[in-house]
Amino acid sequence: MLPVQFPLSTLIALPWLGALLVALLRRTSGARLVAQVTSLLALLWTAYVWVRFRPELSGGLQLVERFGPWIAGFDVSYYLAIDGLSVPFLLMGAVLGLGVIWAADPRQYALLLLLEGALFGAFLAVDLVLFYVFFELTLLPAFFLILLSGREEAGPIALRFLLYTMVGSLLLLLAILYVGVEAGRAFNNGVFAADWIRLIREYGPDLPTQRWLLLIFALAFMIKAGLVPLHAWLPDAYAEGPAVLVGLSKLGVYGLLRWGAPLFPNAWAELAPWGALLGAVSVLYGGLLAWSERDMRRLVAYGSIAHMGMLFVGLAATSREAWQGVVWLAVVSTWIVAGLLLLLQDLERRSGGHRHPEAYGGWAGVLPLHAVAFGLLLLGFIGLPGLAGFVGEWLILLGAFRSELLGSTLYVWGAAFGLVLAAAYMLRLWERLFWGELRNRPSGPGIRLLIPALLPVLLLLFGIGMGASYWLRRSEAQIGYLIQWRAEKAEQLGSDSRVERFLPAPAIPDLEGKTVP
Amino acid sequence: MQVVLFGICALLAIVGAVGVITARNPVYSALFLVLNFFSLAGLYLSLEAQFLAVTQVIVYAGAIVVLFLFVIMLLNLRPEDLPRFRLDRTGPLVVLLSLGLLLGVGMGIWSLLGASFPQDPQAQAVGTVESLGRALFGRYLVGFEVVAVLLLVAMIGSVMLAKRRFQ
Amino acid sequence: MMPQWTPYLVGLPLLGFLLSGLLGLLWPRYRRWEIGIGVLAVSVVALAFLLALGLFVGLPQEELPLRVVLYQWIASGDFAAPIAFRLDTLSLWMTLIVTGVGALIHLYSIGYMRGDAGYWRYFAYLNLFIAAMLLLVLADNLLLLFLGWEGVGLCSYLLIGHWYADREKAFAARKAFVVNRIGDFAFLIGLLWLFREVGSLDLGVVLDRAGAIESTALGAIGMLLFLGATGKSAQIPLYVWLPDAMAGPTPVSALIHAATMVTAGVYLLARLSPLYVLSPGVLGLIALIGALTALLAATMALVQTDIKKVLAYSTISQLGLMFLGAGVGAFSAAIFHVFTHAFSKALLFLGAGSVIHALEGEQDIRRMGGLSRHMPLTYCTFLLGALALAGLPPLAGFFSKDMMLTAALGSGHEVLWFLGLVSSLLTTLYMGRLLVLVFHGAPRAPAVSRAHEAPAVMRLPLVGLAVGAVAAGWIGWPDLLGHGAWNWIGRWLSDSTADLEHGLSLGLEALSIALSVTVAVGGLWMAFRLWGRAGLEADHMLQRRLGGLYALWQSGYRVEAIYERLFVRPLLQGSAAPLRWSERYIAGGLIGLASRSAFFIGSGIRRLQTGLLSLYALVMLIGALGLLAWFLWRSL
Amino acid sequence: MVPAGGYLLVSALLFSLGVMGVLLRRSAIVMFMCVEMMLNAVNLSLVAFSRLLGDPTGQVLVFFVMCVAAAEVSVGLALVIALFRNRESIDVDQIRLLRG
Repeated sequence: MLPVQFPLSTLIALPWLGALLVALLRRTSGARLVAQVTSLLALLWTAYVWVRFRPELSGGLQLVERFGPWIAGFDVSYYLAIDGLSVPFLLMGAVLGLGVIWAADPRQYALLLLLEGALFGAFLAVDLVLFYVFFELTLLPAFFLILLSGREEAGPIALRFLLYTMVGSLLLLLAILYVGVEAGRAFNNGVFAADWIRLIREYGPDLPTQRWLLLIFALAFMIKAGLVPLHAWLPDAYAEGPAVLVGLSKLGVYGLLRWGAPLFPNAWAELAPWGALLGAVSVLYGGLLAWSERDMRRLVAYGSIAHMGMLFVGLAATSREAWQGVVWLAVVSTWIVAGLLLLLQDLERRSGGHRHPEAYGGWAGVLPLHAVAFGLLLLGFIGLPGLAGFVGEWLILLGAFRSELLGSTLYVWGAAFGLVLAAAYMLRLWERLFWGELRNRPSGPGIRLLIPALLPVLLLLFGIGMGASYWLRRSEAQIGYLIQWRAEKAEQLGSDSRVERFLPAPAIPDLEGKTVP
Repeated sequence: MQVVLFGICALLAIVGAVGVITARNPVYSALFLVLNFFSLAGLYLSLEAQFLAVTQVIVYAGAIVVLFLFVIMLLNLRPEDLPRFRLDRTGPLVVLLSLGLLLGVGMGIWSLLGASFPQDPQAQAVGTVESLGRALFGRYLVGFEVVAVLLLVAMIGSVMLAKRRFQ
Repeated sequence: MMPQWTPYLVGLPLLGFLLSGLLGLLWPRYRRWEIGIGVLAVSVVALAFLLALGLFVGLPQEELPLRVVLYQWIASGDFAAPIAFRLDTLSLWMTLIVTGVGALIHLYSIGYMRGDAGYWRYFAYLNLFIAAMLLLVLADNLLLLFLGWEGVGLCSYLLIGHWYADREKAFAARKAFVVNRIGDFAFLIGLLWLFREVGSLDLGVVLDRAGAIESTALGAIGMLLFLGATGKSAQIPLYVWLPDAMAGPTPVSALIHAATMVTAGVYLLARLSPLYVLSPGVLGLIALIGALTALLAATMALVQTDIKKVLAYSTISQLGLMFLGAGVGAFSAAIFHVFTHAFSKALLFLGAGSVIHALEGEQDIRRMGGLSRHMPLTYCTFLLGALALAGLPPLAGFFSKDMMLTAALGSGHEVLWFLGLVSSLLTTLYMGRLLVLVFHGAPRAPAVSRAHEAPAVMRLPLVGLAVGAVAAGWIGWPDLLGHGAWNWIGRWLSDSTADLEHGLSLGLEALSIALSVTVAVGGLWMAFRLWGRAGLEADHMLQRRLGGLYALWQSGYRVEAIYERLFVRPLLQGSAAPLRWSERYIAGGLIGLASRSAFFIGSGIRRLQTGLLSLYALVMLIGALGLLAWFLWRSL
Repeated sequence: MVPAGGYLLVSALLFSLGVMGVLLRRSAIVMFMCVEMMLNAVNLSLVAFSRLLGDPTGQVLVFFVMCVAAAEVSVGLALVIALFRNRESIDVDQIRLLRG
């Protein structure tokens, strides 16, 4: 059977076919049914892929689907595969897609399904050019989704989002072309090379080249991820746009894990302290701004910037535990933040459009299910042990605390302090919305099917939180391989310690009195 | 015979072309254009492309120039409406560039300048109606049909454009 | 009894939570079925208590410690944290306290919370609280302990905010959680550090390898974990949440103060005592902090007018004493005090709850008085609890307190010992004051005459706890009597805690005990004289005599204002303006740069589109010429 | 016999003159005529090559060019008429609808 033979292409095609069908259907109810069934099928199909995936194999790619070359004379092919790195992200996309689509407006269905398919594509592609194509393909539906939100400011916000991410993307394209050409010269008889495995195994530019290429890659991915100080598109887009954007921003993290670190191992080691610094700054910056933010969806957006900072601390730490934490926190944080945004959207509608928490109060009594869902997501957000958010955060902090690349544990202190801030501002939000005297009794209709749409997320919140080792095992081998491979390759190209630093590491003393050489 | 025909027709074609460019009144331009087209038809004859020569006369001189003339009459331009040359600023540059073009093309065909046409009967029969017909209704049938559709579309388009006031 | 039953200790209350919570959430009719909810909640905790008792009786002391592994929780790289329970004398003892006292409080709550709209919610949270505390106590892995640690924080948040419609109560709940989170932050870093040094967080491994840790790292880890403990156990500098936590229903206060949550810090110190005894500096600091907390909290308790606040500050003070005990190396004595204190403090809170219940929500002791006639049973039990807490022999509090004070004296911390003694004196004073102002004298409010005894379901726990408050101390007689032969608790716990041995001469010990007894008796006599005669006037007199000092006590040493000014305001308000600025000009500037450069380039290119047809043609010509030139050049 | 170069040179000259005309004249109609002239110049060289190579394809191409030219002129002149109706002018320098 064709779908079983090409399970990964099916995963991409399924939402796209759904989008086509939705676009063709005139009747809203029919479109809703198609969209919901499609997103459910996508989740089930992801589960099927999940089952066929064999987590114990490291280094190799599984369920490979390769056709090509695409362009005559270039070794660029339609090349899909999964490994321990992409499988968690696939799950993230499928669960996010289900939640967002079930809770969506009918006019958003087609765009959301398009976006879901492109997101799967970006996670599945192991060809650099194909990855870029899917990476960019996510942008247009996102742009139109922000436009569709219908607020007055939606236009400029969508345009700024588009332009800003385009700046990074264009630079990324140039860097990708450079990498492909140079790698082709190095090992592919001068033919443009884009194959992930061969790139990370055989392409090793010298340090100055690595440095600039990594800077460009990191710039593009940081813009996508919304890391301070490149985050300016994010609060507005989260506040006005659809919740699915949260998943989009994780492409930045995924891109760095898949391409950034293994391709440029020495520059990665050199720039890691700076990444951790930006990450720690993001945690505190996002947290403090969330505290002083009055618009509730922007508040959550700033909170997600803090999460993103945590992810970057883990990325920079470059150890097996830290990257495991990064993968799973990225996955879980997406669900949590998207779920919170959806819930806030729902509350906003029920209250008649109030965006400030002061207009609410005491809603726990009238909307108990919402209160429970919000509370659980909130607790996951602030990293309560036992819920899924904690697993990633703990592993990141653990890895970063022991990391030799970072040279200081202060990043960890900063990142961990973000958890205190998170508790403060999230609980204040909770208190304003759900506690206190009943104010502004909910009147309008909310989002249909919101609670069922969030149910998988809530279950996974517990499932991953209490049974983390099962989930971590999926990605363990491949991430271990990446870590080991990066270190070996860095050694081969000139070891981490012997790197002549172009950028001195930030002069942050360690508490134990050691300073970075 | 061929030499004479070529000489006269080439000369007339160039005179016609210069006339088209320099004539102030578009009616004169159109008449010079006819001259140019006719002499090209003569050149085709000298190349033994009889079918094309006839078509040239019918399509260009017969249809297109007449269409030009119709439009000129229809617009009924007064002499003061007639736009002038634009020799003021870009004129010299244009002339220079055109000469450059001529020079470039000339250089490009330099090696062909002395080539003589083949004289075997098969080569001479290339321009006959039969040979062209075989090509048109054989290898180029699809193109031929497409051109037919194109003409239909053009007809409809021009009717639509000329009919309504154009916003 | 098989140790395999251990997971059910945590599982039973958890099951109760899930049942009550889910049924109540999804089935509104269930919410009104108070008997069912109450019986379910009480029975799971009671069953857990019976289970713990079975384990306690059924497992010979020689077989401990035991490790019961459930499954792997988090594992990645060389980090692994299993869901595993540790059964040893310490955890078993704590389990007994938590489930025993907890079950009585559950029982009491059935009556206290009758008719409350959030009945199901309350009992669900209460069960979860017990489950989290048991997890904390039984965890064999410090990360699992952290799960329980944060879990009790969450439950305290939910329960303090039980009556959430009141904004102030909601705020008190958040304050408790956030202040706890600050401690948890330090705790988390401490765990990270510990893992880096030891390579595992399993208790067995950690305690085994504690000696191999480099001393500065060990000190830092000890400090960080201790800071976490100050958060949970309401010590200086993180005690500020506890007095506000009185916003919750009174049984919750009893639960937080007696059996769960605040004892977690002491438990942690005892649990990690082999680690702490290796860094005397940290121990000294712990003792100092404990003594200071005991003293300061006792002074503040003396001037409170809210019945529950008196008890709250009293808890802080007693916890300070426990930290003092732990700090001088008498970990088992500290745990002993946790045990005795659990009975007396739970009793006092539940008694206070009965009083509040009878007075229809009145909590101000200035509007009470003379209640002993209307509520004889409550009075008797409250009296026993107060006397036990004040350390009157042979009631429970005396033995444990004395054990800690003698240890302080024996370890050479004479100043700290003296501070402890002073806070004991203050304890007797404020307990006496509370007793007199609430139960003796003439009624100061009309509601008093309508007061009546609480229903049986609330009286029963009072009696049970009173028995404990009287007799709980008899398991640990001082060394003076029988040379430690009668100190059963010390021997029981010594398997798990690393107490420092002090060779205190019998004479000094006798002196210490005599002083304690004198202080207890004298203090009570003074309190009864002072407040028994003058009633409220005594407060005013004290206020006049002490002047500024009294005001300082009333304002809680202005600690909250100082924190507000030193930390909260600079961090939050101070950062707001610069952050807004950077949002606008740095982050916003970058995005502006991107969009503006796009517009700039666009407008530049736009100018090329003149609309002049002939210009376009000219450009085309130039382009064609360029191409021509290129081809000619190539062919050359 | 005239060599092929003669025809090609005439073709090149006519093409250049056509270019000059398009660029120098401002009247839309005359510009159009010059475009037609350029097409014819190309046709001439196509025919010459066809003859040179003995292949009818070149002449078929010329045939197609003629058809396209006819279509183009009909549409183009219709445009000129529409333009004149609106603007009362056929001076292309005064028509800047394409300005960005």
